[in-house]
Amino acid sequence: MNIFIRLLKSIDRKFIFIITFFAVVIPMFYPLYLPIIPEDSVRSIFKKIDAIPEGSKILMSFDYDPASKPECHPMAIANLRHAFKKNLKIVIIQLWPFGGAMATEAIDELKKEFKEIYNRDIIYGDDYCILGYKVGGAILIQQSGKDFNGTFMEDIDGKKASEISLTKDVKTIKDFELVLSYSAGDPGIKQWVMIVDAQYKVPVAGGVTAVTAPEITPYLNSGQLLGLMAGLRGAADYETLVNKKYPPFKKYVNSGTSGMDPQNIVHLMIIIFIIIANIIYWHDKKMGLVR
Amino acid sequence: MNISSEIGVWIGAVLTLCIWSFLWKDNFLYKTAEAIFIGCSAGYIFSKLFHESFMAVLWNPLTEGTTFWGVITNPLSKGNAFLFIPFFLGLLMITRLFPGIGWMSRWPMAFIVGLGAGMNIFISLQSSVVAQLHATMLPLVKFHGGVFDMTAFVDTFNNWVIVFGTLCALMYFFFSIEHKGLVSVGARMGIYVLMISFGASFGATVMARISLLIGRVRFLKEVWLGIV
Amino acid sequence: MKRGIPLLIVFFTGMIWLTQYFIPHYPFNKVMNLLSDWMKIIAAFAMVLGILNLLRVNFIKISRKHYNWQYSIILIIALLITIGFGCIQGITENVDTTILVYNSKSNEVISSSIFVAPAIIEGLKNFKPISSEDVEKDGKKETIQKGMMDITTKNGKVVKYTDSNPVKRIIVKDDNSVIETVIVKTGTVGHWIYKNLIEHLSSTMFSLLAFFIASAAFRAFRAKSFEAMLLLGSAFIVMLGKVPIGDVFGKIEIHEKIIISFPSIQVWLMNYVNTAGQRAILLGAAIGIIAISIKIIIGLERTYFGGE
Amino acid sequence: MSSKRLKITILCILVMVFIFGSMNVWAAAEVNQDRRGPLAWLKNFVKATFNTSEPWIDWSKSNLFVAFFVIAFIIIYYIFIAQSGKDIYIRKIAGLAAIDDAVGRATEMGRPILYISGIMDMEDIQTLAGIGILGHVAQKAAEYETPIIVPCSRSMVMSTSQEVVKEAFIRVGRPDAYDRDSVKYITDDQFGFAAGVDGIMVRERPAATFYLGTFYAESLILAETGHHVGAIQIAGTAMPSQLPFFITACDYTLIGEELFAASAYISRDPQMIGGLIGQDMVKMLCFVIILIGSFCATTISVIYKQVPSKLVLNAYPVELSYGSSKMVSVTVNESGKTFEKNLPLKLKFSIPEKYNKVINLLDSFGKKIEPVEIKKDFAFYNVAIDVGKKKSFKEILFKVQESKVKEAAEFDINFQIENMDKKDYSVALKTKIEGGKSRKYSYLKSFINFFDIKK
Repeated sequence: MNIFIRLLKSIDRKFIFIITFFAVVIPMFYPLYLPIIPEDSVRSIFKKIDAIPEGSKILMSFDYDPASKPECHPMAIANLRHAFKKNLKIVIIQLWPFGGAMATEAIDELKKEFKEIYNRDIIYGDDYCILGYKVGGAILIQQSGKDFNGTFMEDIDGKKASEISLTKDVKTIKDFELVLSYSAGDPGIKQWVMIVDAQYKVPVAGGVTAVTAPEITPYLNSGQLLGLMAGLRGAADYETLVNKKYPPFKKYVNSGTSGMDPQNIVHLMIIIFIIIANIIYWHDKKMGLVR
Repeated sequence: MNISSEIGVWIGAVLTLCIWSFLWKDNFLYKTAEAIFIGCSAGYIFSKLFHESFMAVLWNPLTEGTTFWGVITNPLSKGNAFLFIPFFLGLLMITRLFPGIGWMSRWPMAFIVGLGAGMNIFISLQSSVVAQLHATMLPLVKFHGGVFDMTAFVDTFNNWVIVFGTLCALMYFFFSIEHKGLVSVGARMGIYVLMISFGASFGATVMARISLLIGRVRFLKEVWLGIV
Repeated sequence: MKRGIPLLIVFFTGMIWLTQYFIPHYPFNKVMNLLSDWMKIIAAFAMVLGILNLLRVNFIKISRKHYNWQYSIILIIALLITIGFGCIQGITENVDTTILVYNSKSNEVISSSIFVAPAIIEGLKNFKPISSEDVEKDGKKETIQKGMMDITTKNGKVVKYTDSNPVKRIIVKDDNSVIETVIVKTGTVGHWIYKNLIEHLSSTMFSLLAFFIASAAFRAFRAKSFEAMLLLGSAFIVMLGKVPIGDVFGKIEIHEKIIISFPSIQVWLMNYVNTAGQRAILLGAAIGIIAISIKIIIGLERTYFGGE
Repeated sequence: MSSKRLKITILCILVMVFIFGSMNVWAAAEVNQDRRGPLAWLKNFVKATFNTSEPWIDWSKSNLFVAFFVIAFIIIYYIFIAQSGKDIYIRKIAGLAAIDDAVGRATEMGRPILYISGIMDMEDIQTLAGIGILGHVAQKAAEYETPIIVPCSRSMVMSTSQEVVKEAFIRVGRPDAYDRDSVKYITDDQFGFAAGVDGIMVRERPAATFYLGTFYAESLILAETGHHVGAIQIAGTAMPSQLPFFITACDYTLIGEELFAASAYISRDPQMIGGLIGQDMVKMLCFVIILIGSFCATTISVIYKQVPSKLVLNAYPVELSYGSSKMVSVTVNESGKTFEKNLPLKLKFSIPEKYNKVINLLDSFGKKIEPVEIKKDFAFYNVAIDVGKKKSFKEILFKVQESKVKEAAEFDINFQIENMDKKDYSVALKTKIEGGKSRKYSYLKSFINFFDIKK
């Protein structure tokens, strides 16, 4: 017992630093995939996408830019994986200038994955299309409720939306089964909820950065928002759900899950250290070393 | 593995390692990085102030389209002669360097402090006093759909925590009232509320801090070493 | 003169700032910008004192060969280089976007222009418009689009868009002509120093907190008293509740609204107890700040004089 | 040049600058930039001063105005009361008692003291509080002949700190012992400063460190390094986000307001003590206001337990509990910028039919609006508002006769906005809701609403 305590007492800060460092670095090279139990708000998005019949259209709005990419990108990739696997037709719009660039980047990655796993090509115009950026925010959403193709007229290559096979028969936003928004601020998920869910009764879900999450949670509680992924944790939750149903995706980059590993380990580590510190303290107290 | 060939990335990576070496002990790597850091950042902020404050706000408006002598002799012609006041105050600031007239630097200092006082009053009043008071005025009995059920009970309980938690913690900050009797009990409870709050904040911050470290490791791994 | 005038200045600036809060009418609504500008100017002058002090302290160190004097040389060189380039060149980043059309066989430039014309863009795939504006050109209205594209460097490697990379894309057309978009970021030395030195150093310094927060927890969270126990307990719960591991311990659902699990207790602690504690601190501190500010304006608080 | 002549010269320059400046200042700010000179200036000045379209008083801030005067009165009153010289009780502040011990310990160990008064500039009140305590610590250090190191993050703080430390050395009669370079500027950069101070700490190994002022994320970097070198650490800040780190890593921490009380405590100056009592009285007032406010809210909650607890309007959650009201304003979002604009609008909206029976909708003139059609379960309304022409036109009143509402209700009112000038605007409307019964207990509501800061 005494040796054990003495061993614990010899822990100094350099030891803690080293452990912290490796706790962060090792999972980044060799992901551990520690258990993640997805939150209900994320589960409900998964259930919804899972329940949408094949070939239906969903709308994804990329409302973030490179600055908030670390948080929003993993969520978008996880959702896209699921949606492509389900053979849903995805129409992507952007309320932020760089949203389309982000979407292209995400889909380029997924194209590789699908080719390798399922030998399937994801084709622009058939499986997905990306409509161009327009200034307007909430007013665009408002207009798209009346005339979708009239609002988002062109795709990012300048092709008319009414000529793309995916979007040509979309009349209003009601033709979509679900709206997903990945938002880092305004305009973003808030506007989607306020207009699309309230006015057109199309379910809205999406992901937000950890910082904006408290602002959006009231909509979740009031049921206006179908589901919400908050920060890296939300992405990790969704990735877990996808990987459970479609294991092949496990071997690809799961930024959310791999980001959760160091978090899990360091948090656990700190907790263990706190327990050790208290064992030492109680021992010393019993021995009368501290008053 | 695809090691970066950009010199900027290399410098960034090496400096990152230099700073981390401080965790082991103070060494020449850290000292070098520290010297570079202080020198560059002080120089950068000086340049920033020079361009954004001195040139953009003072010098350019003062001299725009006219000669130096033009400004002196006819300040009303172009530019804003009122800018001579901050210019003058700024020069007074530099009198600190000369022991005899150093006291004159109190004038610009007084200007800054007075402005700060004026600003702080309303910022604090608005967001930290009146708004907080308003947010704390919560009903101590809540109903859910007209009845007092479990949901209403939970809401009520939470409101009690906020209202009385705030009041007790506020009691801890009474300086001129002796902590005796009820005040003593309240202040004690206040300390407990504060301690729980500090613990919670500490715990909540851990995640953000580790994310920072993850960000640095990602930079080294992905950008510098090129391991994706 | 030594004390009277500063007190007057403090009183007037403080009062003017207070008045403009309530009077949105001219001339008071102009005061805010004016005085903020003045403050910036004075701050710029004051910075000279700081730089001179930094130079002085380090020169003394070098000349007297104090312990670690070598690092003072590095510091001074870094400082002077940054100031020199920063003040002469500026510290901003200039972005020029040009389109280059050249023959891929002979490498002969056919034409180059600024990357705004819609006519050229039509031929480009994956062009992501950033903004569009209407411009009148020769009496004709024209929509000009500005945008960005993927980068492909000369050796054919696709480089992802990041802030510090030049953005390019090459498209080979049938007639051997190549259209290349080049967004050239001609950063100044000051900007380069900021991007490659200061930013990395800052975020690394910030990342040290991950280590320190761990060691601080180990050292300080000991149940020495009831208060320490509360501090420790709430930190413990919130730490577990924040990460997925906390879910592993399961949950007890008493009622729809009363769920006992680490994540839910964490949320409750943060939303209610933490709010109460922070609110009291904010209230107390704000009252202290207001009191001191009032004392400063009426001239009772004079610490800023730095002695009598 | 004698100092008197110098003073007069400088004064003359100042007066001249002031005269020149004041003649030009308002003219420069004017719209009419082409015309300069005294006459144009006078014309502009008169025109702008008597411009009647701008209000003279911002009534929306009246609550702040009242609050400011009450607080100012209480504090100044107690400052004057305290001057009468009564002995006043002040409770102990643990961290302050430790200051002297810490300085003493440093002396015993023959190691220096490190003092940081935050990383913000002179306009920050916490910095001033920190500098105030620096005077005391420097004096103690001068008495014990212990070296003191004061790294500063801002030039102005540096130059003031130099004065303060010098003054402290003069006060104890050893001006020769004052080393000007003990107060040094490091860099304005937050983490650059932290790096520099960390370096100083590990090399100079101070026996006592003081962190009193505004700190941000660098708090823990400093405090952990300070602990590592074995210093007694005393911290104090009013930043709620950084207090947890100081509490865990330092030996003593002044929490929030204690930092501001400290200088009064140290100086024992009756005026300062008076100010402290004034602060206590203001806190007492806040205490009472919160109690009264909660009482009002409770009463309203009990009376209105039948009222719909939540009314969702265009998905802005607007709480109807105790009939709180939110003013209507039309905010225009044009190409990313948000501002108020005069915008002719036509508004269409629908509400569920069953609620239509219990809600009276009034337009800005208080006239009742009737639904244009009732289709399926919805009642449709058309309202035209011209926001710009009249100020009173900024609101549409939704009057709720809650006596008929039997159960808690939650429903949407959907807005559709037609732009008459066909431009891309997004319009956000907030809506004022008034309960019929609420008027009866309006004084309860108005007490709470007084503290509502209208944005």
